[in-house]
Amino acid sequence: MSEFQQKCSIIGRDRLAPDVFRLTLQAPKIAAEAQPGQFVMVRVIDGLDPLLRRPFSIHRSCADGSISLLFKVLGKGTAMLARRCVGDELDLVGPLGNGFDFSDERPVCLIGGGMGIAPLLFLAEQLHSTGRATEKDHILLGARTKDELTPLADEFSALGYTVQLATDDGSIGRKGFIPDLLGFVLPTVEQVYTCGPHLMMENVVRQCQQAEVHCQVSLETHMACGIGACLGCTVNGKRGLVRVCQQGPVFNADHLEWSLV
Amino acid sequence: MSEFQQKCSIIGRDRLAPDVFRLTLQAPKIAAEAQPGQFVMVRVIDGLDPLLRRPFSIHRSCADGSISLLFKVLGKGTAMLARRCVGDELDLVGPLGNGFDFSDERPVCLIGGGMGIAPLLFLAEQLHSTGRATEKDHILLGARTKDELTPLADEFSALGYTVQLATDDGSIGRKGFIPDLLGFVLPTVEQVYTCGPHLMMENVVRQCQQAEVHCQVSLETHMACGIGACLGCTVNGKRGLVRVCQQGPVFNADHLEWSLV
Amino acid sequence: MKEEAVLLEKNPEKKVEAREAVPCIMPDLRVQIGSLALRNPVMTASGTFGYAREFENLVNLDRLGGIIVKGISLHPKPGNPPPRIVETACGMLNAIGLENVGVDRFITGKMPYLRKLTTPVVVNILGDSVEEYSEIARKLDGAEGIAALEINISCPNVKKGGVAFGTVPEMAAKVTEAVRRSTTLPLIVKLSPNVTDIVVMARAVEDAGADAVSLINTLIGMSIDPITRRPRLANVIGGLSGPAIKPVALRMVWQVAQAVSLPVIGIGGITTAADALEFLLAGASAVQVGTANFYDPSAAESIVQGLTSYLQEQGEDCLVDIIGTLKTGTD
Amino acid sequence: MKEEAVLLEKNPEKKVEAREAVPCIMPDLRVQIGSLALRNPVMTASGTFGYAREFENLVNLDRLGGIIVKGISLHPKPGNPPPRIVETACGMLNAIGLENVGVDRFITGKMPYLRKLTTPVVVNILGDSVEEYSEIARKLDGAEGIAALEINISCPNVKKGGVAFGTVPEMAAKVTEAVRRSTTLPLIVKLSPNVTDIVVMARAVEDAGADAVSLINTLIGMSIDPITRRPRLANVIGGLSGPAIKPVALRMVWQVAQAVSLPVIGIGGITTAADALEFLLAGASAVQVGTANFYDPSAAESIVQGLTSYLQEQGEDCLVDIIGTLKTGTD
Ligand SMILES: Cc1cc2nc3c(=O)[nH]c(=O)nc-3n(C[C@H](O)[C@H](O)[C@H](O)COP(=O)(O)OP(=O)(O)OC[C@H]3O[C@@H](n4cnc5c(N)ncnc54)[C@H](O)[C@@H]3O)c2cc1C
Ligand SMILES: Cc1cc2nc3c(=O)[nH]c(=O)nc-3n(C[C@H](O)[C@H](O)[C@H](O)COP(=O)(O)OP(=O)(O)OC[C@H]3O[C@@H](n4cnc5c(N)ncnc54)[C@H](O)[C@@H]3O)c2cc1C
Ligand SMILES: Cc1cc2nc3c(=O)[nH]c(=O)nc-3n(C[C@H](O)[C@H](O)[C@H](O)COP(=O)(O)O)c2cc1C
Ligand SMILES: Cc1cc2nc3c(=O)[nH]c(=O)nc-3n(C[C@H](O)[C@H](O)[C@H](O)COP(=O)(O)O)c2cc1C
Ligand code: FES
Ligand code: FES
Repeated sequence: MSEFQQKCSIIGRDRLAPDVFRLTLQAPKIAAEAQPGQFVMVRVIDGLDPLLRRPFSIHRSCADGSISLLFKVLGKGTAMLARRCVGDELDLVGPLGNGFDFSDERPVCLIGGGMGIAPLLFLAEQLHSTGRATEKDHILLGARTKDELTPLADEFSALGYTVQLATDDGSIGRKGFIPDLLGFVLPTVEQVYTCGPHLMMENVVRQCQQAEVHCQVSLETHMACGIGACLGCTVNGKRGLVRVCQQGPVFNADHLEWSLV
Repeated sequence: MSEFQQKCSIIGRDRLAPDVFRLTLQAPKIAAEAQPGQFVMVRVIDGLDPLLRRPFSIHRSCADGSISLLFKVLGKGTAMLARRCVGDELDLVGPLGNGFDFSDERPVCLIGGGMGIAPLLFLAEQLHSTGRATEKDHILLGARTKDELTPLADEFSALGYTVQLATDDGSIGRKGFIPDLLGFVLPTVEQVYTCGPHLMMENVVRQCQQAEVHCQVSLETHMACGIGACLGCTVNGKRGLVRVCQQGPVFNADHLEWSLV
Repeated sequence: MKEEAVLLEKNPEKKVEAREAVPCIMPDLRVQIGSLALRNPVMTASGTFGYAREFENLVNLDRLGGIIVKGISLHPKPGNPPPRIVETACGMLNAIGLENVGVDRFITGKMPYLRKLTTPVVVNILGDSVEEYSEIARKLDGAEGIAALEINISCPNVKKGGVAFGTVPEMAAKVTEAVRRSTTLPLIVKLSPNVTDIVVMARAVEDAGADAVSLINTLIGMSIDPITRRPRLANVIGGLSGPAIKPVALRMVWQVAQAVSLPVIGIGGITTAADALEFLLAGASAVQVGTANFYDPSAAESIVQGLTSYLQEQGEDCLVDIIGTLKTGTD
Repeated sequence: MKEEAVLLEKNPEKKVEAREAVPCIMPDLRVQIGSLALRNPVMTASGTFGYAREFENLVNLDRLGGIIVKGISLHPKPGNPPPRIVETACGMLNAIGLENVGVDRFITGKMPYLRKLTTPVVVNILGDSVEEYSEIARKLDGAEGIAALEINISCPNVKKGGVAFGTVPEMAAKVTEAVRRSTTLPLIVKLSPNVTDIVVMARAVEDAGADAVSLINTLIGMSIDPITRRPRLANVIGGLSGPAIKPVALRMVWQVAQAVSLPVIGIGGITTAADALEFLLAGASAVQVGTANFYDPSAAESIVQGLTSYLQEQGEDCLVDIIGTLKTGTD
């Protein structure tokens, strides 16, 4: 695996919800290498404020050399990114990180909350296109409201997956917490992949550990370099500190000191 | 006179030359007060880099509440400004500074070099609309090449002025230095207004002083506040330091210690 | 400010919770700096707000907590030759060289306007010798309408005096004592960050009779134009201010607030209410807005507004209750 | 980088002139740091370039002037608990806490890769005591493929040792002397900016036998989250780096370069060739690129390219000829 620094033209920009955007970028080198669960570091602006790149999961990678990012406006970096237009160039470094291990163990359950859904679409597409998807696979997606969820849910469904939804306000799917749906699903799957808010993942991991189902989690921490050099992104693993950017962002949940992550 | 801090929508954006832009902004409060020779301080971006506002002459002020700025991309502030689109909002403070004194003394000669032409169009329009323009007035404009000059020259001509041009490359008008044209004009005018590169203004001032013709110059210095508070923009006047932002930017040339400006 | 809005939105659950719990009363922003009572903790920093009048069309001066005017010396000072300012990454360097009208013309020319404001006016003073400091203080002691003095012992631009007073504890103490004897006005001593141990400086002026310390003044910096191979400031070196220095300022304020019992006034790169809150939580009883006045004249007023919103969202009635409430333990 | 292009375009006449005058030869970028010869003055700063391999896909490592690896201690160090980094205005704070694999595993695990590069490798070392510094130096003295040692006496993150060594001249001298006796490798001593007088520190290590000084390490800073009312770093305080600190770094480099006869290596916020040139003109014989490696992995290589263009445009054949050529007079 190899990573690149590349100036990438924005070739598509969609606003999925008032504060959720999807950018599609012409990034041939990155797209050619990208694996589900990997991410890119994006320079959101030419100036020096904000100074650091922002990490975003690769949400999609296409044979035409494009990749997509799905993001929510949270702070000033994402606000500036949301203002970039089609035709603009963004400086990217990637693909970075290890990505999901999806070599064996089926059926699977993908559990995404909020922007944690981003890498799961890429994973679902890859499972599908490599013939690894099964009819017993499950997709559980949660978000605050309907508009954050519908276009994404449709894309998973279009691949043939069974998709279950939950929203905080009940505007689509079940009203409430996505892990609440897991109880019914867990006995039927061999492997869980999850990405989303900390509380959600913590709950998912606990349920998986009780049910003795393998669980891979994709973590978020603050990152300066994204390539293992700054030692800024460490979290507590069972055997000492691990760098999320390089040894992760995907971890076997059992290898993490979950209470201290 | 009073100044305002106002968020102003960009309602027009023209590219006059590869690196010369004209922005038109909806700025009703500023437009209502603006006088030729005054300027605005523009925040080119929401972030903190670049930190300081950039000063630009008011190039035009219309009864519909809009003002125009004419600028050349020189550094990172102007580069970012050039990338702003119609519909974006810019934070402006203005109108600032004293402006030209055009109460009496005619005929006049306006001498602009490069972006120094910006405030002179506003002045020419004001002279015209207040009935102060005469047939003996002269407009001398200089720039590097033709494309920087033609649209502007046409706008002066449209007001009925006699316009003479000079370009560094001779692509329009005389090849060479704009003050070279002044010798023929000086004996026929009572008042000179000039804005442009330092060398040009120095030359103009010298000729005016020899011919005993009044000359008002509009100066550029680095500014932090634009309202007289930081004391950062001072230059040497005959009677001590003067603040360009507040006591200028327009000065009676005789009041400046020209060699030290 | 945008950033502020974002900050307060980051924890939407918390926000809603707080909103429900709190009745819609206006929080009390008043703070006390020794005997000096301020309606809110947001002042404007010396040298960045002129003599206040420059901002009268842009800022509602009567909404500010305090106004600190440009540093005043015994005699008028012409300042340094231009260029005097240069922009740097998220900051600026200045080498104004303390240009000012001198104490007499300040009292006759500037005070009449300032006296009409309802906002306390603090006069920043500087001298080339201990005696000069005393003499200015005596002159201002007699003038009407001055709420406090801020002693600038830290300006890096003047070769004589300036640097030494601000970096040697004994010298700082001497100036403070001398000024203390020359006036009954509340005394704020403004510290320089260009020292190995800011706490030692703060303790020295505390012992010498200061009523409060304010920090930080500018860090000494430099900028060069590679094309001309010349310094970008005629004075070669200058004082660095703006958001770039905020982390250093905040660290020093936190260290000093823990070490002295005097009220501490935080200064350095403050642009938004979130910035001001960092200093208040670290232990500052008030803050000063400096360079931000240049790039956002509405900054100080917006901060007052932002502090109000923050207190409402956090369910706090009084601003003083949050001062120094930074949690550094593992609780 | 964009900014660089802009800088060089600012004086278009000059550019053309220079172009016409100069035959199209490649300027000589070589510099000498004591006995250490570098193909160009652009190194990467300790802690910001890992053990170089992290950048192998992004940077042509053989085009760099030198590589300074992450600080190495006698025994492996786990570092501080997370969060360890936070972004600030044009800068970042880090409190990594000197996490590293320890000198033995460095030699066995990291040196084999580094030895294969044609670029000189400098090892940054740190200890909790004078003895530890000596012992690491002895171990590295025996290892093959190390071009020089850089002594980190300035890291603000470790409570024991770090701060005191870097702020007390006698302590700095002691460490320098001890390491000097333990190795024949060229010795660079890296200075902390958190001092009242950086020149005193530089002179102390010069007298103690250093072959060069590098500066600056990070400024001590802090950041607070107003919503949680907690420090943003688990360690509370951390080191400020990036473009924000460049003016301070440049000022200190200029002061030190005038005061000592050792070669000086400039560090602090360097992102573009224009930044590097400021330090070289101020008297630095080489520079280190730090935080910029994070936000622009191509920075160091671009700077090498930019220096070449600058010399061509200015009609200079050798980079060494421009070192310290800052004009501060009125000539
Ligand atoms: C491996 C990885 C993949 C990610 N994938 C996505 C994605 O696909 N879509 C998406 O919307 N978000 C994703 N995030 C989170 C995203 O990076 C942050 O939302 C973003 O950096 C916030 O930047 P900001 O400037 O808007 O926020 P600010 O709060 O202004 O940022 C301040 C600093 O905090 C960091 N930061 C803030 N929030 C986070 C966070 N949750 N995780 C990491 N750093 C943070 C920023 O990078 C920056 O350094 C991912 C994070 C990581 C580590
Ligand atoms: C009163 C006044 C009116 C002006 N009117 C116009 C105008 O109508 N059109 C136009 O194109 N330009 C005008 N300028 C010049 C314009 O402000 C600068 O070109 C612009 O600030 C450059 O910013 P930058 O970020 O692109 O350049 P940078 O070089 O990156 O700027 C760095 C710093 O230098 C300052 N600076 C750089 N060049 C100048 C300059 N020539 N004058 C003042 N400060 C400068 C910037 O404001 C900034 O603080 C005017 C300047 C002044 C003082
Ligand atoms: C242009 C300028 C002039 C200043 N003049 C003074 C002064 O006269 N006296 C003083 O004590 N501080 C002076 N300062 C320092 C500021 O009051 C303040 O301490 C410093 O700028 C840091 O705050 P900031 O980052 O918010 O600007 C000046 C700062 C600037 C930028
Ligand atoms: C994440 C990080 C880790 C660092 N680790 C070290 C270190 O181990 N040893 C050292 O001497 N300096 C260390 N530094 C300091 C840098 O080498 C450099 O002196 C400083 O960051 C200033 O340069 P910059 O502004 O270009 O980053 C570290 C800096 C950062 C940002
Ligand atoms: S982000 Fe730098 S090591 Fe992980
Ligand atoms: S720009 Fe601040 S006084 Fe003129």
